[in-house]
Amino acid sequence: MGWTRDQMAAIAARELADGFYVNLGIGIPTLVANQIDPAIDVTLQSENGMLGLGPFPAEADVDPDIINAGKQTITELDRTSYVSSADSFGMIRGGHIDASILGAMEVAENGDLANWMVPGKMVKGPGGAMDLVAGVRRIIVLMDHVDKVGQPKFRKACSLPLTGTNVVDMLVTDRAIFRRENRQSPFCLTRLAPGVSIDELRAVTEADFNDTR
Amino acid sequence: MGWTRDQMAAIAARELADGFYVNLGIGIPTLVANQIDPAIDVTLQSENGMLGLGPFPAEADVDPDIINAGKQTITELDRTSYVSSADSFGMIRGGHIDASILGAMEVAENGDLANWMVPGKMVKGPGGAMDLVAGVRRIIVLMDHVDKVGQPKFRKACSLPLTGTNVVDMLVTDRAIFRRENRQSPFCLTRLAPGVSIDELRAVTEADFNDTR
Amino acid sequence: MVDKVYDDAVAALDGLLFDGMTIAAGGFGLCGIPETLIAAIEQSGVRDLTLVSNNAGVDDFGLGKLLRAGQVTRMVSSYVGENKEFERQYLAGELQIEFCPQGTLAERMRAGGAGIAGFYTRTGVGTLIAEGKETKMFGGEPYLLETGIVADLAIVKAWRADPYCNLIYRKSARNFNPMAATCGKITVAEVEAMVGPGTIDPDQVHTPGIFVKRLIRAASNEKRIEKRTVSAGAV
Amino acid sequence: MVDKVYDDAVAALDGLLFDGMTIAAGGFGLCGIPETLIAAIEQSGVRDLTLVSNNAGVDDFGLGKLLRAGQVTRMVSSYVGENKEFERQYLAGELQIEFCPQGTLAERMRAGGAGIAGFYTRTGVGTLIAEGKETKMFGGEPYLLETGIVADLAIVKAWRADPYCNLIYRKSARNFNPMAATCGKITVAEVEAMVGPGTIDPDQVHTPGIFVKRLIRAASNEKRIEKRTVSAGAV
Repeated sequence: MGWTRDQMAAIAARELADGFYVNLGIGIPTLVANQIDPAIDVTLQSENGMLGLGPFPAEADVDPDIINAGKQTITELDRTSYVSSADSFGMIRGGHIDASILGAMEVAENGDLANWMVPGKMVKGPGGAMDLVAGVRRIIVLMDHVDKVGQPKFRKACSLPLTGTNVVDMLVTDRAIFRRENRQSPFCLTRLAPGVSIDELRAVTEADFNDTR
Repeated sequence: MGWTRDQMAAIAARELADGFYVNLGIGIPTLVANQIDPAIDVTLQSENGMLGLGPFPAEADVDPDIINAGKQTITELDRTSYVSSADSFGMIRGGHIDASILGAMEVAENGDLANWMVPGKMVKGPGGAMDLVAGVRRIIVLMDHVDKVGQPKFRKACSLPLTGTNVVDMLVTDRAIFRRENRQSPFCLTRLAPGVSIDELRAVTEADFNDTR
Repeated sequence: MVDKVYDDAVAALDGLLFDGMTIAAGGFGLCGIPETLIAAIEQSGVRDLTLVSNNAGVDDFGLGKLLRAGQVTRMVSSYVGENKEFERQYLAGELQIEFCPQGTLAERMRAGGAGIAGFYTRTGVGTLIAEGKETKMFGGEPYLLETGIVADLAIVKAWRADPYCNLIYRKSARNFNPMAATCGKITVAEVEAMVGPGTIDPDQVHTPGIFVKRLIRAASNEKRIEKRTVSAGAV
Repeated sequence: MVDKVYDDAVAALDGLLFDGMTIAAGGFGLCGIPETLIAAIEQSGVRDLTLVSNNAGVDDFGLGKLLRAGQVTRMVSSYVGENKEFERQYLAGELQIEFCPQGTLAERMRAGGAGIAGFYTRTGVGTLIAEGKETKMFGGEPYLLETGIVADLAIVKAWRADPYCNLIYRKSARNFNPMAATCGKITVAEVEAMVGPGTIDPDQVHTPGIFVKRLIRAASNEKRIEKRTVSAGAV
């Protein structure tokens, strides 16, 4: 029942168009890189100052000076350029990145996103997430539909501290796909995962949404 | 009687110390480049994005892509670097330039400077002058002591629109040198040009100053 | 690879020009200006332009061409001193000018491109430039609020480009071009020569291809010199 | 030429360190960090430091060394997730942390170095980051006021330097180093290798020598890798 993480990544990957510049967050979003249609040309950006990310290196080619924002060793491509962190976030904040695909702890029906801290737990910091949601043109969230104890993560309002207000454009969970036309619109259910009924979905979803399948 | 422009430039040049980064304005200040003691190392900056200005080129070496802020063709040195205008003014506004030597229409006894417009005349614009006086650590002004009709240019208050308020640290005219310890201090006469008496100087100076020769 | 390289300036500007638009241009004086694109904008006949550029060209070259053709309504510049036609139109009330200190103009273009809505600078405090602008105290000193600039179109001139539109500028022809490249809703670049993919060292790209939506080879590289000074003439 | 090249880190830091000071450091994670200078700061025993750095190193490497030695009172960072000792000190109330969104931190360091006292960004609006900060509307949207950072000392790591202290960084080791280099009242750089004057193309300097007051050859270039991922392990 429901989609695997790779399937979720593939759904998100199909949102990317030829010529897009895209920033992928840590976690499930990383899997999107493998799912991009080879027929389209997508340039991946990493907020630590790399534009044009290549795949992981062969063991012999590991270079400690080539890492992504997840601090993983990667490789460069013939299109790659490096910039400073200030210039990298100039791309992000300035609206030059077409899409960012991020993980989340909670998404609210008004588009609010929480993905950086849990009160009472050690706070690691926002990293670049707040900048991404504030600046990138389209934000696609990939997350499990419910948390570890079965509680809904798509909520009426986020209970966790926000990363950004009204920033989510599309939500892909293991059970459903929700889209909104623009940031004044409500979320619409556009697809259910195989084996998931609308009643089952509603039972594990706190957020209101329109069913426009 | 008084100093020539080259002598004024030489006086200003003696204010520069080993290792200084210096921006020279258009007009008399340009002459300072020729007067710098070869025993000290001074790097000239031009606000159009060049650090490490060389002399004018030989005819055969003229390169339209190498100009200073006065739009004159120049040459590069083995230390030269080019930056964008934003980064160039980062150096200037951020206080990284040790001194700027500028021309002026008027200087006031409180350190105000006017050197960019004359009401009623066609305004050409401030160029980089306002940024220089706002950001460079030490501002040295070179100007004639009186205007074309013999009126004082070192005034109680500037009559012309200001380039900056309380920004002049040292004033060199064809008749005298004035310095101030800091921007809370009054200007002090520290030297008269040959053949100029203190009475003659006072007669053509509207500003108050201390005589600390 | 998405092909962003167009055959000529007319093709590259197709669909981007409209009366009343704002165009940001790189260049300082006549150095590093997008000559080919300016000529095509002149030929297009687009009117009522606001030009964001440090200078206004000279009477018959650079942005001066657009002024001479009566296509410009407003300039946002730091220095316009080399242009008689500019002066005539300005005094006749045909042209508006917003003066920006040069560093403030560069920073406003950078800010617009980087999603910075406004910033505080000491530049211009206590001068005519401060009129109508907010002042705020930081560390006991007054600073002026200046706003970011986003143009409908930005045009820039580079020295080398690869097919991904990664750009390198040459020497002091860099000047305002990198910021202009970021502050356009769409940016068109002209380049002296194309190089193959992977030819440009990734550490040495000045403007990454993300900022450039369309690219042409420059048809005109006259690079007119405003003040030819040679070593015979001092310094 | 003024000789800005020092024999070692102890000599280069001589007279610059004092208890209670603020130090800005380049680097992202363990990539591009000034290993040699950090080690010398640890050895100096200077205390009560405020560190401005995107990350806090790991327990036994990078800025984690200064944390472990109890030399740090306050961090200004975007992400400190890889450091257990950090967590222990923080939970024990021995360490303060000011979180900045990563892009805001980069911009604050750039602003401090460029004489920009403050700037407005959408980043963090409506979040905990906005608490106590001014908001201002631009184009109908709220923006947060963030302030420039100037540190008493900045330390950076470069790949190549010439004797004028013109610096080139290598690949993603560039990250926060260029901004750090501008935001110190004094900046000390360490470099993997020196090259002769005139060797670096003037168009390819990342940090011009004006920003670097003292320079050393890096004694330590361990470049520890935080997450070694290889092609066997998927893209």
